[in-house]
Amino acid sequence: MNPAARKPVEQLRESMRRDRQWRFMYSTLDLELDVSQGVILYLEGLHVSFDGFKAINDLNFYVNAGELRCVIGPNGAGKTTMMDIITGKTRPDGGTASFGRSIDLLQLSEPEIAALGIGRKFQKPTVFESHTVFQNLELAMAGDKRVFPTLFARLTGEQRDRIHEVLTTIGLQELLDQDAGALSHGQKQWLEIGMLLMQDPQLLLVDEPVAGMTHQEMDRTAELLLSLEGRHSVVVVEHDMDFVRSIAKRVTVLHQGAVLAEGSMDEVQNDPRVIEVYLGE
Amino acid sequence: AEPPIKVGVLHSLSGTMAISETTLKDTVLMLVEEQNKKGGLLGRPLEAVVVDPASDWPLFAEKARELLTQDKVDVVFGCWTSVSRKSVLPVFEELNGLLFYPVQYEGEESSKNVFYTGAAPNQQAIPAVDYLKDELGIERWVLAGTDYVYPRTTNRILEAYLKQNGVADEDIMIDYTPFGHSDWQSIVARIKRFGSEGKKTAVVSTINGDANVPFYKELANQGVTADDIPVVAFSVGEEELSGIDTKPLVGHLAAWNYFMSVDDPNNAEFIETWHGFIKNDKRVTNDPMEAHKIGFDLWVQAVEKAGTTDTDAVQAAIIGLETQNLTGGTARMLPNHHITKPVLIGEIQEDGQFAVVWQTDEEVPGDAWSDYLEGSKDLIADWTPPIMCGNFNTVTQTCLGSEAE
Amino acid sequence: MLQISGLNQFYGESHTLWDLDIEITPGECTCVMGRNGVGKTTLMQCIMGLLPLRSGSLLYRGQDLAKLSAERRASLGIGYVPQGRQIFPLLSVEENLRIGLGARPDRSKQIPGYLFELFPVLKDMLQRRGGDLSGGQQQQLAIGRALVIDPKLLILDEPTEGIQPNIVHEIGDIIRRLMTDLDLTVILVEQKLPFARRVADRFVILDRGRLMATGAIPELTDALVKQHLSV
Amino acid sequence: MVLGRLLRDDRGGQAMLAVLLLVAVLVPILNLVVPEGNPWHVSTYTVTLLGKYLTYALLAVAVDLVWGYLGILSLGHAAFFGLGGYAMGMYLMRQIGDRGVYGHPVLPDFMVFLNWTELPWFWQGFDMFWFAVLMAILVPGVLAFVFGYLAFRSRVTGVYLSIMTQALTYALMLAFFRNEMGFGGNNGLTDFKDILGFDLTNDTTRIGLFLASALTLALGYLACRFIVTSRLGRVAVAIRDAEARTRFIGYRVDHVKLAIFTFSAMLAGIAGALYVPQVGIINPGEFSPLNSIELVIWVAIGGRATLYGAVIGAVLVNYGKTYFTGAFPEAWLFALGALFVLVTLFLPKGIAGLFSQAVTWWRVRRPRERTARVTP
Amino acid sequence: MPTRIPLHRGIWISSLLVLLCLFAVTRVSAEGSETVSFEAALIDLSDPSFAVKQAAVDVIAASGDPRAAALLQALAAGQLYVRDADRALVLVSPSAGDYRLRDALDGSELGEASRREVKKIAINNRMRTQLRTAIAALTLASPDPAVRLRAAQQMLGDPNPLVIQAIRDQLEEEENRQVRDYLTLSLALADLQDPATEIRLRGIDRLSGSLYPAARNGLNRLLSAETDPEVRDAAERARTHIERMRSLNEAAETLFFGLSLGSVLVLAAIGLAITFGVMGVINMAHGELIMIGAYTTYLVQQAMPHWIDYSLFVAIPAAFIVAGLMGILIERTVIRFLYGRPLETLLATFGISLILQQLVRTTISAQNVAVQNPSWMSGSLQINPALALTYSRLYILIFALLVFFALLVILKRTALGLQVRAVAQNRAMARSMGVRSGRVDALTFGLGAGVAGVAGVALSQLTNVGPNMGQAYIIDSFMVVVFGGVGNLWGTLVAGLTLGVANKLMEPWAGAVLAKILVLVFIILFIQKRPRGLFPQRGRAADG
Ligand SMILES: Nc1ncnc2c1ncn2[C@@H]1O[C@H](COP(=O)(O)OP(=O)(O)OP(=O)(O)O)[C@@H](O)[C@H]1O
Ligand SMILES: Nc1ncnc2c1ncn2[C@@H]1O[C@H](COP(=O)(O)OP(=O)(O)OP(=O)(O)O)[C@@H](O)[C@H]1O
Ligand SMILES: NC(N)=O
Ligand SMILES: [Mg+2]
Ligand SMILES: [Mg+2]
Repeated sequence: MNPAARKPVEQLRESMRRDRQWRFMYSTLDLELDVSQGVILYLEGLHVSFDGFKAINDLNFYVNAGELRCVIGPNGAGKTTMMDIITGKTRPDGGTASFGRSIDLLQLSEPEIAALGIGRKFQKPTVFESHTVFQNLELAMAGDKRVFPTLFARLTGEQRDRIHEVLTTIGLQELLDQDAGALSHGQKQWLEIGMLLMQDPQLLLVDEPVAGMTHQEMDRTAELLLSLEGRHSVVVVEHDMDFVRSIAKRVTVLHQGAVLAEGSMDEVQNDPRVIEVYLGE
Repeated sequence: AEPPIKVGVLHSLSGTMAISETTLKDTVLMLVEEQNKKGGLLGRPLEAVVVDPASDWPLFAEKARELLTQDKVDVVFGCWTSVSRKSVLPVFEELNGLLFYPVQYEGEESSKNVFYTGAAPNQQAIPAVDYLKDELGIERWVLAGTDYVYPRTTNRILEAYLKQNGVADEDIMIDYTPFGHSDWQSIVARIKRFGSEGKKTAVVSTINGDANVPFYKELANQGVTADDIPVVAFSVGEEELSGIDTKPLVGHLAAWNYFMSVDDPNNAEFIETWHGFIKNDKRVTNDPMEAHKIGFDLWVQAVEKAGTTDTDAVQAAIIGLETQNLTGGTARMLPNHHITKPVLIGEIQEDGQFAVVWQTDEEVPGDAWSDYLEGSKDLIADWTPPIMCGNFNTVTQTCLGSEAE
Repeated sequence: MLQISGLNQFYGESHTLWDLDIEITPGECTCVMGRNGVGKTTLMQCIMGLLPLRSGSLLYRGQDLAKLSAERRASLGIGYVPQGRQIFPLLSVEENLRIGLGARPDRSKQIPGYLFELFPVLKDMLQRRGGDLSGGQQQQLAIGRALVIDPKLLILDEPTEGIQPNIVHEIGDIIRRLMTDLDLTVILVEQKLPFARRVADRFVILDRGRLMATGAIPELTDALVKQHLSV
Repeated sequence: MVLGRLLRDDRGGQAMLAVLLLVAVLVPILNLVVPEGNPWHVSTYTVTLLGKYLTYALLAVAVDLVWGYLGILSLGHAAFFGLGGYAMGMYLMRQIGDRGVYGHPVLPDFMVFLNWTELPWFWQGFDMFWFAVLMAILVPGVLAFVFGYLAFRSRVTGVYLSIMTQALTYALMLAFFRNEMGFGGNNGLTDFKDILGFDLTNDTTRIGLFLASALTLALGYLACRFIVTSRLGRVAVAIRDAEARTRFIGYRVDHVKLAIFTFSAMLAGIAGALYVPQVGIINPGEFSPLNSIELVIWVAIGGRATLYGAVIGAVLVNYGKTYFTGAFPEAWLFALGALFVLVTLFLPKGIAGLFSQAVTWWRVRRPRERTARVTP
Repeated sequence: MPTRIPLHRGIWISSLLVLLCLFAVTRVSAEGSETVSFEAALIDLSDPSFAVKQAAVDVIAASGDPRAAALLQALAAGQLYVRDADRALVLVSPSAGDYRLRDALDGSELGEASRREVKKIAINNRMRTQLRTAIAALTLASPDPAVRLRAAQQMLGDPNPLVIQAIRDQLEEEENRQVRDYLTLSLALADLQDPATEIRLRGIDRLSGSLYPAARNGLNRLLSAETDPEVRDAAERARTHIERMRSLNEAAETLFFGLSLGSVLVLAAIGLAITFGVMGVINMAHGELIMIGAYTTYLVQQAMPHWIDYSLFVAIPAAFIVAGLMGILIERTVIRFLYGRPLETLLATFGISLILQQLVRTTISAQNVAVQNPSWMSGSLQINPALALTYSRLYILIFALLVFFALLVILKRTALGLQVRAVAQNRAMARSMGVRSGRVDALTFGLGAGVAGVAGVALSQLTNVGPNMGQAYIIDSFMVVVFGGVGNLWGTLVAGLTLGVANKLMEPWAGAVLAKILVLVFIILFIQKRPRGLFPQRGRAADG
């Protein structure tokens, strides 16, 4: 949804807020990520409804810096929608979302959010189909993404190495010159993960990374995500319990747009409510 | 055998103007064929070279150049609308070609290389207004036109003329519409209101081409009949009427220099030849066709007189030549490259023809520069020595502009 | 039920499926397995008629499918749940389901009620646009949609992808139940071994477009898995 | 060197530029040196025609840049072309000076005869060549910038954007038709005499304009190559294929679009400015929406997203038009229409596609022979 | 039609006519040809000079001869001819190539004659007015109320005292309400001229609230000369009242014009809303399909020249079928190879549009053709004297709505509608669900094309029919579909009507050209607010 579509009254109220920083008074590139409280993502009191259907309903969710967090929950619980909000794709009807203590995500556009260091892998893999695998990674690579720097950008040897490194990680080194459009479903999944790595974001949002992967590939993905822990914060959404088990420290269960349970894998797994709505016997 | 004399035909066969121009292409082909039946010209056969400028003005210039330099034609008959003529004019002047332009236009031009066989404003607009004023007692005027130079200029001339004749400002309504305008509801309603204020009102229409059909349909549907508010048109002839259901239009007027209905042996013969040529005796003839016929006759005579098709020789020879027009008078090529024409006012009949209701006593000489416009009233054109100039200022006695060098 | 023989397929110049000979036995569930990109989906699309074959034949109940269009195959009772769901995003859930009614042999104008028992979520969302559903909801819709045409042969390309665990489990049961209730034959593409083991009767393993192994599920040994399914 | 980088993997472009160079060298010689009557003589008519095609080619390259690479199907590029043309036309009008039919020292003829008494403000400065050229670039650029700024910011995309560009050019057409606008209404601007003091009817002037067109086309082509081979070019293609996704990896899609769209509009403006002195008239018909559609078709015929294909398409279709309107005046629309249909059906990648197919075929067939010859 | 004129009024009318006649005679005598008797006048009617004919008409009108009215009516209607052989006046009605003749004076049959044997008596504009006045005078007492109505209308505002007297007499007997209205109005107008203040006031009072232009003109005239402040005051008030009512009516009229223009846009666009909006084919040949519909109307009318009133009922299905089949042909031979490549449909269909245009030029003609309006499509529905809705526009507005709702039902309620939407969204998947996409495409494209053809029938009633007519609609049609929101039929309807009304609201003060430009600018700006049209597709699938 685009920001212009918000109701005028709300816009007005929003612009009258005392703590409001006017957009034109700062550039997003100057924003400082403040994780002094150890928390990198704050979602508080979020609400979203679509034609009256409450997809997100008073959601409070925090992610610590460097943490690997798993989010599970029934189909339609609002996991993807939550990611949409964080990345600026969907504007909530109410609530706040901030990156670190100070950066109000709700004021920023998608590219601004991406530039601040929030990367995302989509549930349905989307890659640039008429670019080669290599170019997909090149485009995703962190760096100055403004128009003129991009026009004159040249790959340095270092950057090239980095791309090859990622290619090896995602197992597509042989396909580096193939158009991404001709990849199979699973290969696209990998490529998307690779693009995420290239972005080198502070916070990774990974929506169902192992769907369509074999068990062994799943293990590789798990390894990969675990290796990111500490340096990056990661939020993983996945329905494959084996996978979740293999990586999870803390798990959040979403249900009907709100947090149903949160805790260690064991706690969550044995929570009767979670069993009822999600895990089954 | 002798190589043929080439006659270029520069009329749009596709695009918006094809509606009017294809007929003129056929007319020239017919004239060429007739001339060849008479044994050609200077003992040489005539050959028509047809190209399609596709109602695209830059293409007109390109095709003109192609005709003159690639096909090396000796004369060109062509163009319709001033913009097409303006587009080719520099080409004809540069390459010293000959163009016969057969359509009524706004005047304000006289080129050494162009012969204007259609009406200048003084051969169409002014007499028509005189007729309305004197014969029908019109006191209020709607000048409705398509927004381009011909209507603009004509209306400026008419406005000046009407005011000279004591018509008040509030009794003149001027309205311009885009090309191909098709929704006339509001305008007709306004005309109706304008005409319902107690004074006898008429519409002088310089509405062009396709826009006329919906205009007349709307007039009829809103109940504006010829006896309430007559419309006199300068661009609606037999050909245009053949595309309109004429029943509701009976009594509206047009001013031209020729009508198919005129009872004249030359005309009868022309029509018969046309029907034979086009193999369809429902096809009508119209004023620009006559203009081409006159232009062609004059050119043939000039070539015969000069003994060559050389441009300069033909230019010199043609001035002063006369030929019979199709309505019983004579057309004479004037030094300003315009010709003499009678002015006829016709009323639309149910069969799509015009009944002549008025005509000038004698032919009116075409005036290149209007006497009613500030910038041009002192200008004349004269392509005979010693003046040899298309825009000669009679006050300063100089030849202006490009010819000054 | 379906006999695939000598099947070759090309994407432009690239040879994707090589001389496949596979037999699908009626009333059974055959699971097609293989690493990413080996050609499983391509094979399914060939069976469905969405991709042209270079050579080979597909004998379905004695009839050669190769010359038939996809829509004819659907009305012969081949149902398809594609990988990636392929829901009609702007049609409502109900319309997504209705679209298959025309291919039913009995010409019924009603969406069979049992679907809503299988996937209650669909009943609540009948008027929502398909594209607005969550991933898992869409997957359920895709399965339901394929069932509407009352298929005899059901092709499921990774049907559990993105579905919550309890429903995955249920889908397994559903497949088995449908096979008995509706006399269905199933071709299943699946990466998850436990699920495959639970649901399928037979397996087929592909590697780089070639048939590597086939047999009854109990014969799917760890060695085979290690050789063909791990990276 | 830079050129090498720009043309690497661009066999079509190399060939196109080579042909262009050849033509640019040969045509002037064949026109000026070889006497008329000699079968090798190239007439001035042909020179002017070629010059016109080259300006169209430049315009087509500009369209291909935004359509082929950025995915913006602009149905309004004729507007930018026309504006560039008008800027040049205004300069040429001012050059006439007092040689107009009314002999007015300042006012163009149409103003005299529509009773204007002084030159409107927006005509000031156009007596200077540099100013006119600047305007020919800036006016389309600014228009594209403003239009693009609004549209891209609001994320108007796809057919919505196409139709809005069409509305833009349509509105301009209607506006320029209006005589009150001060651009000569339907008749437009004509009767030009000279440019930079050179007589426009002179053969050498025409050759000069032709060469200028060829040079500008080459430069424009290389500039576009520079963009599309840069990372920005790849971002553009990414936007074309998955706009939203591009945003999520941090590119300001609206800025990229705006920059390339504006550049393309300026290129179109330059093409227009070169076009007008060669055809001798600029009128509102140039803004006609159908023209914009036609030029998209040149690109499609040539082969979208190849740049050199745009050149081929523009030259080919326009040559076809020139030829057919002369050779089959009454049936040429059948030929042109059929050409469009057949190319779409049988050459989905346009003529450039045919070309690259031929190259692939050549490579597949030849390597053995070649290795045989190359290895000593 | 013999007219019975009661004696006492006959006298009045005769004297009125004598007066008119005196005027005429003086004019004619100035031109030297004295005309006196009815019989002599009859001979003069066939004179080529309009002046002589005019004089003859005056004499005939004033003659009091019972045959005069019928004779003059025939003359006005263009049925009066003169037989070359004996200079006899005959009434002519066409019959199979030849003419059937009747005696102009007694109506007796005179058999058939070829076209060459008789010559029409031409009249001009001035004579038409003269005839109308004369006929009005002769028929004010006609037993036929319609005739009386026409007469009363014609006499409206005539200041001639004799006319006024005739009106006054007729009013005493008149029973028809409408005729009475006119007569009363005439008298009220006459009152305004009266020297007596109270009569003038009475006149003003009667005129107040009348929407006839004559009423306002009468008041204006009065005000320009009136000195009595009381009368002035009353007249001012009456005039203001009238102006206010008239402007209300004008507003209603403008709204109607807008809706009507909008309905034309909707009709032109609605087929495109299917081929483009639903199927995604950028159909540049849409305009030519409209053209085909219009030409079908023309051909139908050619085939049934004597049944023009019914021709549209044949033309509508015929145009639907012809254009629809043409659409199917285009779809099967070209477009079906282009699905998934929407932009290339633009290229191919543009080529097709060129071919179709040229095809019409070569097979029919490059000129426009004349399509007639059935009588029921002509004229207007007079709501009140200041507000009339033209029938053609009214019917087309209704027709557009009918077509719209029919399509809506097809797309929303039938299997075809569902299938076409499914195919448009995901062809492969639709086929996997058993949708015969080839058939659906052909039918849908045929439907869109057929609707375009039907639009052509409607447009042929309003505007010209020629090879270029399609070009005039293509730009607007795309604009309407896109403005409304691609894929949304309601959007097309609302967008078309909105643009129509907006255009017509602006036209009076901006002029036709500027209004169009402003509408375009408005659309461009509006799209900034709603980047996907008035009724956008919403939800997850739509963004991206
Ligand atoms: N644009 C929309 N319009 C209507 N409903 C929507 C829209 N977007 C999401 N929803 C609904 O919101 C709910 C949450 O969807 P979301 O995609 O976030 O679920 P999820 O938790 O990601 O599920 P899954 O695990 O199946 O992917 C779903 O019921 C979905 O149908
Ligand atoms: N449209 C296409 N054009 C060219 N190559 C393709 C195309 N689609 C798939 N391929 C290639 O064909 C091979 C087989 O793809 P396919 O989608 O059948 O694999 P898959 O076995 O289904 O893999 P996954 O498990 O990832 O879904 C892959 O290597 C892929 O890159
Ligand atoms: N000059 C004209 N008639 O357009
Ligand atoms: Mg999800
Ligand atoms: Mg697959």
